[in-house]
Amino acid sequence: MKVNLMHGAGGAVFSDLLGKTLTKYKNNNAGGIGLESLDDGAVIPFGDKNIVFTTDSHVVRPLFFPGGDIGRISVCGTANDLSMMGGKPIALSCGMIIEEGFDIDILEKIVASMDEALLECGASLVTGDTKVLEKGAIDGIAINTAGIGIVEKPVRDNGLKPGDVIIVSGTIGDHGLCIMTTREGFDLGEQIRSDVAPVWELVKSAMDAGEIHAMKDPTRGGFSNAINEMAEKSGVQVRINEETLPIRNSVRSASELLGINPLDVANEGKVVMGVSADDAEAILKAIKKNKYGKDAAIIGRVTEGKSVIMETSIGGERFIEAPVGDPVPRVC
Amino acid sequence: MKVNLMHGAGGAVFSDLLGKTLTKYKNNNAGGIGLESLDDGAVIPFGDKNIVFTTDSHVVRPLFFPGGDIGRISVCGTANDLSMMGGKPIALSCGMIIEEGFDIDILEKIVASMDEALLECGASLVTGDTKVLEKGAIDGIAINTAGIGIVEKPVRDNGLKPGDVIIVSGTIGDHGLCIMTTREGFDLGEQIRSDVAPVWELVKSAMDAGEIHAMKDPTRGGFSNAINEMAEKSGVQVRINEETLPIRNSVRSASELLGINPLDVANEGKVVMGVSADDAEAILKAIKKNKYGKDAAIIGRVTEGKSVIMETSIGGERFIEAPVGDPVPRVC
Amino acid sequence: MCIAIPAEVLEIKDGNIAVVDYGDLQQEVRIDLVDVVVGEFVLVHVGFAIQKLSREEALQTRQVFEEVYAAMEE
Amino acid sequence: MCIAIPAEVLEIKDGNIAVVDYGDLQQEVRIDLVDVVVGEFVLVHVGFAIQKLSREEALQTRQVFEEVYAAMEE
Amino acid sequence: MSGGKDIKKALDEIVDREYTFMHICGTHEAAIAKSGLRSVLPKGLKIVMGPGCPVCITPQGEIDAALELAGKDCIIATYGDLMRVPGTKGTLDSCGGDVRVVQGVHKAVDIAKETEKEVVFISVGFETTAPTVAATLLTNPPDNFSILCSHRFVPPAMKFLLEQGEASLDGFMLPGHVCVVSGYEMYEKFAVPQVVAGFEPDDILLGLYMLVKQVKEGRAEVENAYPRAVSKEGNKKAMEMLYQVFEPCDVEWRGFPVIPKSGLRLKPEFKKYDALDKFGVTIKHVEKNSACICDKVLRGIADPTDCKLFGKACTPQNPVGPCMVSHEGACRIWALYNQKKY
Amino acid sequence: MSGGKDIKKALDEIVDREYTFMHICGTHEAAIAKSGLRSVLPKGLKIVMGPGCPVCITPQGEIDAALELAGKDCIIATYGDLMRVPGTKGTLDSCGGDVRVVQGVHKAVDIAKETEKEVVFISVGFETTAPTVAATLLTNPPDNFSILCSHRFVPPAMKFLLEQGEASLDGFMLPGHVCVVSGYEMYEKFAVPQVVAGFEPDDILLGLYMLVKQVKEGRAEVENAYPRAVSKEGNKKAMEMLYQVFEPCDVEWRGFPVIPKSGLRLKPEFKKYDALDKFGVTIKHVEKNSACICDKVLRGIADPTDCKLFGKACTPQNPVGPCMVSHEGACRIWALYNQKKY
Ligand code: SF4
Ligand code: SF4
Ligand SMILES: [Mg+2]
Ligand SMILES: [Mg+2]
Ligand SMILES: [Mg+2]
Ligand SMILES: [Mg+2]
Ligand SMILES: [Mg+2]
Ligand SMILES: [Mg+2]
Ligand SMILES: [Mg+2]
Ligand SMILES: [Mg+2]
Ligand SMILES: [Mg+2]
Ligand SMILES: [Mg+2]
Repeated sequence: MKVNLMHGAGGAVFSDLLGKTLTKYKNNNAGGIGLESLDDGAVIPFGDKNIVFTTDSHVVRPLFFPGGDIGRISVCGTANDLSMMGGKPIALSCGMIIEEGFDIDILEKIVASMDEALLECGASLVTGDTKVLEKGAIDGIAINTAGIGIVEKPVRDNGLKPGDVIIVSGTIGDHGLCIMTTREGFDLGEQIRSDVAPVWELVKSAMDAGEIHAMKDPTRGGFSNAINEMAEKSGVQVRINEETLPIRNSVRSASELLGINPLDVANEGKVVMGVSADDAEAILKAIKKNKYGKDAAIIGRVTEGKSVIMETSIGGERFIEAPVGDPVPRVC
Repeated sequence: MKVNLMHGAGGAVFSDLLGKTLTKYKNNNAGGIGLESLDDGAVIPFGDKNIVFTTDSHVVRPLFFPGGDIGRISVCGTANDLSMMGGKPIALSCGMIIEEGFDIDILEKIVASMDEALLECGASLVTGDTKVLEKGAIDGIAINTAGIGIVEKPVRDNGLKPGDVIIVSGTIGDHGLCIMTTREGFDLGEQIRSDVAPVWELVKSAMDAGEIHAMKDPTRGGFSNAINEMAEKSGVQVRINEETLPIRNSVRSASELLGINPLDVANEGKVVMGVSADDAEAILKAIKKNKYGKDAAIIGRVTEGKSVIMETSIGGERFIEAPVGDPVPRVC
Repeated sequence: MCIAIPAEVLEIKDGNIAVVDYGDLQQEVRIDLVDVVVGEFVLVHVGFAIQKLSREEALQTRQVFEEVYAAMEE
Repeated sequence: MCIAIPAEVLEIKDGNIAVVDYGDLQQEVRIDLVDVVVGEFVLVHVGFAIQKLSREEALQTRQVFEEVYAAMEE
Repeated sequence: MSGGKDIKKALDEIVDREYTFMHICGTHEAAIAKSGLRSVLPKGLKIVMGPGCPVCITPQGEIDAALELAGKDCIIATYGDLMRVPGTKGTLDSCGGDVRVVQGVHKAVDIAKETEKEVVFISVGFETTAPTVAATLLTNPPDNFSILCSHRFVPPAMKFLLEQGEASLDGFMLPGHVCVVSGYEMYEKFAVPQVVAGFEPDDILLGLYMLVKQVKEGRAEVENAYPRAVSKEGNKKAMEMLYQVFEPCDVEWRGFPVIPKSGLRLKPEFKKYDALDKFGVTIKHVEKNSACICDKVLRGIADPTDCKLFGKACTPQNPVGPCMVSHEGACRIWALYNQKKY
Repeated sequence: MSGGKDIKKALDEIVDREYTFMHICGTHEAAIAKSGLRSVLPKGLKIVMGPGCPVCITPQGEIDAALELAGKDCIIATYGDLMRVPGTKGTLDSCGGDVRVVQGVHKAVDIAKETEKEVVFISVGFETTAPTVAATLLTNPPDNFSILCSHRFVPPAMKFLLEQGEASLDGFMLPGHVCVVSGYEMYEKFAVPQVVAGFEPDDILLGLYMLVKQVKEGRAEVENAYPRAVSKEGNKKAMEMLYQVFEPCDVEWRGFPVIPKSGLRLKPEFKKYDALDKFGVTIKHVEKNSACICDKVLRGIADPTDCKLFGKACTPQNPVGPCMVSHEGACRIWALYNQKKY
């Protein structure tokens, strides 16, 4: 069997590959939360605290897009996974694989953007590695970052409880639709901007305001993928109210134009969390104070059962499923 | 200006690129040893201990070669960098970038090999990420690992002192010549085997036996590159005695056949260290007890001055320089 | 088939091109297939306006709908 | 130019091929350019034996060398 | 959307027995799935999908031709929909060639203007889409541009379906956006209840209501529930352009035999834009060689769950037939939205 | 290696004034650099490098031809040495084509047997190497195999050097492995002191000793310090094969004008293996357009440090001229091994 593009798009197909191959490590846990959990990061007990540890490779195209670039994503992507575990981002590593002939000016811009994002995260890039491959062996550049954070009490993605309320920290689909419209030549300019941003401060204020039972960033596979993973791992049903989903008008228009479900595409500066109903308003208020949380909303609730259900605006119901493969713009 | 293959080969050319671009981070240090040091890893103080943190991307071709494979290298490469800082490897992350169409059977073999190496290292792979790129966007597979280790007193690569003795933990050039002869169709079969191995146990026994002033693994750019970096960062001269360099007969023959200096190619299971002359014999003895240290030898000494000098067998002298670009087999 | 969405014509350019607005989102589309002026509504499919919509109907889809519905209820 | 290294012929195969040993390293080389038998020494360049070396001279390069040297010293 | 709730109530009241209607438009299917519309229908009322997705009905031989062109160092421009449809030897997405997703044919021409390579646009679509291609070819694209012409007309397929008589249908929901362009006069020859419907959930509910009403009243005509966009005569300018460039031809549909006059081919004056001619590629008929019953699903005589492969060998992850590939394919939609129990 | 120390002593004793000898073999230069041999020579004794590295003396036009072939969808097989030599538009290493490093011409033929693509072997080298190519072409390689023929003979270049008279040399160290094949009879016509030497440090020291001795004794003949491999007549079988396949021709060397009879071309019977013919590529003369003085360095009339670019615009990292590219190029070796002070 061969790896195909679907395998890389998260969701059910990736789980197949993962389950069969990429989680076959017996040495997969250093004492806390390990690879077996497939959470946003691992947790390693260290003295009276915990180290959070995570990694992501970044291959976004185009390298620069409205609202961000591969450098900003490389830093935020990893810092946000640390944050999803409740961890304060401390230090990042950076492994770059670069194609021969790559423009050093562009590399400089990427580095500058990473540095700016690091400053915003309050983290440092402390160790790195660079490989240059011959022309054709890689398309431009790929950036891996790994990150270390510190947390006292980790937050998991599997802690949803019936009665919990689902909060999303802002509008859905911005990054994915920005990338797609930029990449496919829809000539929409800066009208749709990526939301790529570090969310640690937002997460911290939410944690300070109440009890967060589960948390995940809706990156690849989008909200659909994140909420399904959370529901499945927690053994609960999640019911989402279509009319409460925060989606920018421009993003909604673009999603209709491209025939793409905005819930299925990546966000790079958002959090989906399940919180106790009692704390929901306080947490929402705290999040809304953050500059990346202005559009936060309560969008659903957790019940007994399984699956994720969308309660549609005509009073119908349908499943929200993790997307199969990366969405492709379509006309029919 | 464009990135070229030389930039990826370590040594002086890479330093140019590094110095100008890839070290331009202001946020480069989390309180201990950071990116600015360009040591084998970073050090972050944590309570009364230190976290060591490092990363490497692995793109070795062929994926499987006599003595090892990309999986084993991915684990050992990072675990060894942790060891070079004196750190015990604890946990690794793994970011795979895979080309669509890659064989899942091969992926399984790579994973199994990583797992075996992890067991030998005493470390765990606790977090991962996988990206699948469309055909042609990457050549097969690239594996990034980052690693976390723990150390009380870090060992640097810049601590050589005049009077120190240089020890190498075993034969030089095995991995590089194995790869080169395998790749270029010299049909030498299993006659030359990579030395890829985790060296933590060896390093630990050396640290227990005496004082190690500086340590580095002679990976890309080979012994020539490692010893030059150590000398330059330490502000000393190193004098190597050609006749004491441990080089396997088969490797020497291959190096003549290919017109390649065995000191210029990568080792993946070796350590170069500078130790106080008083401890040298005890450390050497300790290293020789380890299964990866049988061919260890004292090969030189540290003096005032700069550069690395080879004292040749005819009584001459020449510089040992960091190689420029990856060596290419040649006939003239 | 086929995805087509309503948009308002904001500007007519040379070469059968109009700038339209889908709702906080503007794009240039081809108007080879329709005769429109600024302010009119069109249905856009694969980057082409394929038909005009009357302004009222487009703005008040629901209202038209409910009229039909009301007629039915009789 | 040109890199060429001595090797001992271990085996002769069909098609002008010999297995040679460079010193703990064996390889198949082409012997189109020389007439050799097993046990002889050859100089190998770009995968071809380009000349025979006498066994004694090859085994004892130093010795031959020192003879020449001694002759000079007279 | 108060209208929707009222219509729902009206529907609940009017439906008194089992009714099955077929829509023949993928966009209808997508809207139905997205809004969870089937979950609000009164018991007995069923809406099934016909051959309305251009991806599903494009025969494998045409995909193979596209793949063959991709192997000839051409830039292939295509709607995203076609990227993952399996041909005999893989998909456009993973063929390794230079395949680019475009919004429309004019963007493919833009690519051709910027390159010296050959650019081939995979030109699929019904009446809605064909005029955009015609309009573009009438503006004199560069010589390195051509199209793989795979257009199809809806009415001949509907005629074929009706003549088969296999599916026991009470009527048809006509494709709104096809009718925007073609109008609906040509459907009046079919002696079955038909309603042209739009794509909001309310539009579809209204269409269903009008269909049930027509059946109950014993009528068999074409009604229009989408008057804000559709008129009887359609977009005459667009249809004229279409016939300036294309002429009808007999063509195979996936799941159907050759249907007379159901395809479009380039007229002689525009033959220079025909990629098949230009590159000497021919379309071969590929016999289906698996247990896939897409053909029956497309003809409305089987549900996806009737297929032995459904959910087993054939999943959205590893699709066997085009109905599992297309976003609007009945099998895929059933697998994603209708199957899981909760 | 006790011999070396004794010879050193003997050399120290015999050298009484300034002597400059030229070797014309890159492998000599590499051995000298690797062993730090210059650091043990007595004051006054100097060994300089002549046009002995096939990489350095291959004109830019021939590299350009190789790059042109790489752009024609051919598999290029080459010795690693050539990978980084700059042509007008880049190097083989970074041209993006399918360029493979092989140990020898027979491995390039092996590649051709396994593929349907055209395989072009970039065939450089002196008398040592050309017979291996001849032997291979005599074994009937497949039709998709051809060579870019860039071979050269040493004696005509030496003749040219001597006729120029620019370099004030006391004698030549003859290239041991060239003489292994060609013997050294043809060098006897040159009225200068010459010694054939091997490649161990001791061999080279011995060669130098014999050269000084010859000069001091007022002789000008060819002596052999490498008798374990070299005989006066060389490898007759190899030279016969060479002349079966190739014939001498006039050719340009980098840093030199066209030197009569200094190149090899394929005889008519073997023209079908000529890549230039096969692909309609011609070799163009490229005027040097920089301050690079490689030509003078190669002729022994300038040291690398005489070049304005040396160590500044021209470094091993960013080579301008071939003498900085080749592992055996004088400029590179000086930059790496001779320059840094300690
Ligand atoms: S489930 Fe798959 S195999 Fe079966 S009819 Fe549908 S597409 Fe064809
Ligand atoms: S230093 Fe560079 S530019 Fe100058 S002669 Fe040497 S190769 Fe040419
Ligand atoms: Mg995450
Ligand atoms: Mg992430
Ligand atoms: Mg590294
Ligand atoms: Mg979490
Ligand atoms: Mg290291
Ligand atoms: Mg390493
Ligand atoms: Mg990830
Ligand atoms: Mg260190
Ligand atoms: Mg592609
Ligand atoms: Mg290459």
